Amino acid sequence: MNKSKLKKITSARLFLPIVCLIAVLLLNVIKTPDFFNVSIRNGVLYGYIIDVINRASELVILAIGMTLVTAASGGQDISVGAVMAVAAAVCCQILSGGQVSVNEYQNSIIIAVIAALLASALCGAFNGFLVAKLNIQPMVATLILYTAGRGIAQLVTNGQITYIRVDSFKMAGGYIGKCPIPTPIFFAIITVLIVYLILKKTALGLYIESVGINGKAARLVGLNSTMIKFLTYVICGVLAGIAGIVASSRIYSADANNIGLNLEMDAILAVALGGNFLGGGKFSLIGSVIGAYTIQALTTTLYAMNVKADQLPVYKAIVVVIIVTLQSDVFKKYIAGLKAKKSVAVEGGQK
Amino acid sequence: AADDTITVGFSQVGAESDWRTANTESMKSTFSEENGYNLIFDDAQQKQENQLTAIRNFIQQEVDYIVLAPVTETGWDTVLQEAKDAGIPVIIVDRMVDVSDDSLYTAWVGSNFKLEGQKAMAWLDAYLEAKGRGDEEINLVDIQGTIGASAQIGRTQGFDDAVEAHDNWTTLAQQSGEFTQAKGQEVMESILKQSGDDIDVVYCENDNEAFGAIDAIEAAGYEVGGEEGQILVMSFDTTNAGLTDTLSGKITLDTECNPLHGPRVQEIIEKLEAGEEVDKQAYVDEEMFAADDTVTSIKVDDADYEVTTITQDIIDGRAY
Amino acid sequence: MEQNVVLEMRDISKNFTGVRALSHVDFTLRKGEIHALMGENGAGKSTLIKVLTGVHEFESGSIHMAGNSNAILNHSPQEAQANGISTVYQEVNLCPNLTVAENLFIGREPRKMGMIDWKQMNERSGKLLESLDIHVPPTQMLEECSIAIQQMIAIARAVDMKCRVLILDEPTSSLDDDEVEKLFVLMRRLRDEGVGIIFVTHFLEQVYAVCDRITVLRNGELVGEYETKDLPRVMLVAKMMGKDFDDLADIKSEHKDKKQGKPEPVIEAKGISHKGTIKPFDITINKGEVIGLTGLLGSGRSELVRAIYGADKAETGTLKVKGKEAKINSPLDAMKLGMAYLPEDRKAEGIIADLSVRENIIIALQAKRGMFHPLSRKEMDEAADKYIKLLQIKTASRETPIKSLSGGNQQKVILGRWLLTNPDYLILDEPTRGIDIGTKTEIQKLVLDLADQGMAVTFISSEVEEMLRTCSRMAVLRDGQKVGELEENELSQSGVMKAIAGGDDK
Amino acid sequence: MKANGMQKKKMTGNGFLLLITIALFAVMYIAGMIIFADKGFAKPQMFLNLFVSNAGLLVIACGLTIVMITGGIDISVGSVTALVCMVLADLMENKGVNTYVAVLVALLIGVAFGVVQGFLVAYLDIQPFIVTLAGMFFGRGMTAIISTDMISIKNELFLKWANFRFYMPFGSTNKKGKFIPAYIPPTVVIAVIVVIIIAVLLKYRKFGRKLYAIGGNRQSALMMGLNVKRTMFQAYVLDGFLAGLGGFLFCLNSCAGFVEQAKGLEMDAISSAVIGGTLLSGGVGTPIGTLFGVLIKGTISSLITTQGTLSSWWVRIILSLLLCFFIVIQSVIASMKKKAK
Ligand SMILES: Nc1ncnc2c1ncn2[C@@H]1O[C@H](COP(=O)(O)OP(=O)(O)OP(=O)(O)O)[C@@H](O)[C@H]1O
Ligand SMILES: Nc1ncnc2c1ncn2[C@@H]1O[C@H](COP(=O)(O)OP(=O)(O)OP(=O)(O)O)[C@@H](O)[C@H]1O
Ligand SMILES: [Mg+2]
Ligand SMILES: [Mg+2]
Repeated sequence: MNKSKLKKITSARLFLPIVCLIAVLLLNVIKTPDFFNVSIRNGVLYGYIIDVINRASELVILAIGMTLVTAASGGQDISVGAVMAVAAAVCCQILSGGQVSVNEYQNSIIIAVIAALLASALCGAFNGFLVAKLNIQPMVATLILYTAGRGIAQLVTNGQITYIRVDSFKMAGGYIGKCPIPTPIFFAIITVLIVYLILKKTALGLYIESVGINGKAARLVGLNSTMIKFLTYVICGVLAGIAGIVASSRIYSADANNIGLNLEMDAILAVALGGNFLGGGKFSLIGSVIGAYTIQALTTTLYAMNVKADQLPVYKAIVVVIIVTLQSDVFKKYIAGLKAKKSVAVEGGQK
Repeated sequence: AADDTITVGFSQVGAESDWRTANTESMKSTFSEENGYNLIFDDAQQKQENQLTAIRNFIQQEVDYIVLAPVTETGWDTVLQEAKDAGIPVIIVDRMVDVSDDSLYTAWVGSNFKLEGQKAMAWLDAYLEAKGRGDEEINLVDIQGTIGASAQIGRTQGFDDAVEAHDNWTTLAQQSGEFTQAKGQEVMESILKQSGDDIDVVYCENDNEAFGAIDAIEAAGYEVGGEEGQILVMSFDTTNAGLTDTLSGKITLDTECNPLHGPRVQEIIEKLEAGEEVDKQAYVDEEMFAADDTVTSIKVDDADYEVTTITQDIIDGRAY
Repeated sequence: MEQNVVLEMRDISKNFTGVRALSHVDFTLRKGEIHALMGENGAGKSTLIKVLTGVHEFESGSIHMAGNSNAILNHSPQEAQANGISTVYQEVNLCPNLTVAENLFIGREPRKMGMIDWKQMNERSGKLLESLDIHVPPTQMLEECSIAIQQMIAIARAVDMKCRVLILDEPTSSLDDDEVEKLFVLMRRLRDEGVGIIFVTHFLEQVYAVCDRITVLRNGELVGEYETKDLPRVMLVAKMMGKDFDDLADIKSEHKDKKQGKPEPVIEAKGISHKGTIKPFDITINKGEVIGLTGLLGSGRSELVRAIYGADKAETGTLKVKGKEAKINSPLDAMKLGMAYLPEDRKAEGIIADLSVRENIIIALQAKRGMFHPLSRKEMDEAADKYIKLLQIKTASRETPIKSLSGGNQQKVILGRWLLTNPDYLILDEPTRGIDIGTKTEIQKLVLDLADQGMAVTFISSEVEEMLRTCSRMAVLRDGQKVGELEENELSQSGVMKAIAGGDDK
Repeated sequence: MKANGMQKKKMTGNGFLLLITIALFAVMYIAGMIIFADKGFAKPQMFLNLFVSNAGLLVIACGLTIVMITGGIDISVGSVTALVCMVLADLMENKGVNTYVAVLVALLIGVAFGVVQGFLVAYLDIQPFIVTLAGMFFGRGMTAIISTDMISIKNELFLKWANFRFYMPFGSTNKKGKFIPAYIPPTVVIAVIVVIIIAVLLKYRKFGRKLYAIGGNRQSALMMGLNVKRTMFQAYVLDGFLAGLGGFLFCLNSCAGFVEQAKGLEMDAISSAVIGGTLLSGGVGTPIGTLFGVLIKGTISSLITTQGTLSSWWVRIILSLLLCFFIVIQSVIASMKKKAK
């Protein structure tokens, strides 16, 4: 009874991603004993672990969009980093009214945010159109915005970094009033919740999986594959837009060249570390979220261990390979085989 | 009219920062049609291989001059040889190139990053001395630029040499902030958690990193500034935003890195057109701006450099 | 070991998570015999074969090949091939992006100086195809071939390899009688050359036509091994099903008298065509009527129904559904008008492999209801349970991914999917392909019952006999053209055959 | 009769996309020659420069084509290139190692990446994107670990290779009326040979055909008795080797090693292969197509450079618009063809 319960837990889909996250975190306890210390400092929560959760927010938001896109189209959207920059640029440029640096809003923040999200939705729609309607392979279709996106963002900001030095603008990336919890965390949680609820309360999740597994069959049972794929790209675009706004709020500026730089790769990695198959089909949203936190935990850990930024990728690569190897079916089978052999040996011994 | 216009091919690194944009703008406005030039501009998107291609393209277009702002210092022998064979003078701007034969380029215009670092550290020495902290134990943090970039190499060198030369100075941490505000902030946060209470000086290798570092420092409940008990922040580039922070005292010293290379290059081309000799190396003038007037001049390698106290008028009067 | 045995499997057991697919099964194959492996859907036939060829590992038992006293263990199909075992699997396993010739020869291409000799390969393929009467150019892409042709190509590939054991897992499911006859000629020839052949099929006539011996499995257990001549058909059925069953009973007559008078048309198609595949046709399908579409392989039966359903958009013509003009641009439009379509290519167009049985059953209904009206978990479970029971789907649970069901059971799930949408007009394209006789009869009965309740049904099958048992009317197709209709009173084996072949009579 | 007609149609169907690609390339290039005739675009050297600049990329893209045919991908190639350049520079300049030995080591690095990545992908069945993403991180990090300085290669023999030129019997006359022969460096010769060898390998060797079978349907390939794992492994090793070789050619062009080198090269290689008709989903692609993909990308940049008045961000935008235009045209033509059938 107890054993079967244990087995049930270990065979659950999210088991390994969670174990990996915990393993990465435990690594810290040995190297940096105060890693889990959380204190209140300057009126806000303070500690490495808070940093991990805070810094991972954009990645979590992106990973959600990436999961949906991956599930429906069996490919990845590599333009999300650039779309973040576009959204940030649009938002800040409207707020600054074209100036390089402002101390108060030139236009309403609501208009700016809506425009930014519209711009990112448009980017998503462009990707979606290429992928769903023209049947262009996702990675290639999104390669177009991947290269153009930052160009567009620079065009919007005239190649400058636009600063919005207004306290309320810093809230999305900082703190709201006296709340000790960094705001990005709320953004991440709320986004996850909303998407989760949409999937739960509509049949979208099932549709996405069906389209991703067998597009032909999905069409014959009455699903509009084109529309569903398109939709996932739009969602992914909007989420990238939200992430872009959060990221730009952190630095209260639109840095077209650097916002979301290389984040697309981390987002894809998060999806994979969450136990999702990059070829599409069944997916686990929560898995990707765990994957995103794992990646950030790893980065923060390595910083805490004083690993140089330029050497960090080497360690990241090694840990990633270890994690995906542990999660691979072949490895699991191998372990199962070892166990079986052991039990056979025991039985044989008894005879 | 076509005969007396001078065609200039300009291969630019990219548009990776404000500084670069100002640099491009300076070139474009200098080599305009009104001034009698035809500028062929190429953006290499931070890739050296694109620059090699662009220069070969310029050679085929038979431009009169090639201006090159190299992505890297290395790897130019072959293509510069091709330009030389084709009889086209090459003027290097910004970063230096490392070639086996000096005659491959005609002149160089740019900044001396190592000197920038040396100047900044010399100022720090003088500043601490003036504050009566010359013999105190001073703990420094270096937030480096993108590893491998010329500016990072030069400025880190200046930093390292100075720390080496002072027995009472220690480097607590040296991490790359990749020249961005976000990374600068992230790295600073991590450093503060390890040794926040001990930090005296943060040496940021550009303004963007400084903004991030300042945010991180303030969020952790420390104060930035030049007084004892505060964390002193130094920076480079003197962008508009950077000088604004200098004025408010958050950045105590900002060392200039001048992007306005256009007029200098034009001077050289005019001399060449007139058949005159030109200097092989031309440094652009670079100033230093401090939040206060504790130190007004410093000395590096027997040369004197003035330190300007920042005012709003200075900021308003600058072109970038 | 007996002298003339080529293959011996002893005490084979195999578990999948939650399912015991094989338990202590023995199987012996002699040299130069055709050995039928029989059993209901999910009995474990394919699993036994896959264990043999190294696709699946197994828990216990041993495999011996003639002339080798050591047990062999194939780790991969490649090893099996090296051991002289050549296999045609139940699901067609070919590469769609390669030409027919390459699919025939991949892994053993003819070479000249180390380089693949394409000319020779194409020539040899041409000859091979010709000898099997398959009319398809060797340089055609496989994906452009119909599923039947693909099945023939898979067979051609297997038989062309020099082998001691040839395994054919339901090779005839997509073939019509002519093709089957061609295959039998081939099988007999190989048998005479001393090859041992394992033959899996659900067509009992075929068993009695070519097989020497029969091994019957039921629920993963061995029932017994018999000489064909000692096992009459009724007994074979009884052994497979574990109970007496008459698969030849006249099921239609019970339903006959229930027919009402005036025909109510559900579908009226006029001049519908699809470029390149079918020429304009008219067809009317009435309420409560089962209409069969018959014709040779590739005559366009599938294309015809696909055009009606909107799976391929019709270029010309008009369609009236229940008397009202209808515009169908996509399958969803058709579904909303009460149509349902069970496609012939189960693997490519039917199952959604990684989804559970439950999800596969409810997906069509869900799509019809729309994204914002999701079925509750309870509704889903009930629907799934209902059809699992009704159609006797053998599955570990309703949450099992459909891909791990046996082929026949997958088909039942798809059928359940469409029945759940409660259609007025049901299109069944080869619904009984790969389905065991017991279930087949159940499905036929079900179709008639549904018709009685007023559903209009179009039934396509390569088995004329099956059509005769269910259809009240038949349309005959030839080369993408509807060439005639057979009324109730004209329905007979010979009549249909004649119409298909296209004599001058019609 | 019917069979014959079909055969003909299918034969063109196979190479149809490639023909379209080549035609589009020709149209674009000729248009460039007309529009920018006064800017030297029509000179033969301008065309050869497409090869000169992209020799390394071409070899790397060929390697990618191979793994993409199996349905895989390799995004580590940019980092491998950087690592190869850095190792070459470091060994020759800082460690004083013999040039030949250094080149050998560099090539072995590529193979080593291939072996490790191939093992993980083929035998442990880990998703290629993730494996090579890790490879990408690893390569870039290792480059930084070896040296964060820029290292110029001054090795005489190496520079001799780099500066060697094969002069052509044709050329162009410059403004002053002097005839200047067109040339190519050895890198181009090596790259073209590689393309030919790979083309033959894929078309006329068992190994090549197995790659297509695996890409077409991995499960089927396994069931047909192909050794899927070993073949995949070999594909990645070959790809790794070509990445190493490409890195070497790349280094001959730039003669330097530094951390940021060849950043984003993987995307250039992938998009070249895709423009050349390779499918990311596997089973389709040829090195010849990839060659044209590289040429098309090169021509697009060359057109923009020649035009020479765009601001930095417009360069990015126009570049991707042209790319977009190209991909869309391809896709539209392909689907029109499908419909017509
Ligand atoms: N990969 C798998 N994972 C889990 N269960 C499986 C798998 N393959 C087969 N099974 C189960 O094993 C049992 C035997 O399946 P098998 O495919 O051998 O049946 P079969 O006799 O070939 O039936 P059919 O006539 O329908 O082809 C079935 O209950 C099936 O659900
Ligand atoms: N024996 C064959 N030789 C050549 N082409 C064939 C053959 N069989 C099928 N085809 C192709 O398939 C097309 C029609 O196939 P379709 O699936 O509609 O036939 P069908 O009547 O449904 O037969 P089935 O479903 O039994 O294969 C034809 O146009 C033809 O191109
Ligand atoms: Mg079976
Ligand atoms: Mg059919």
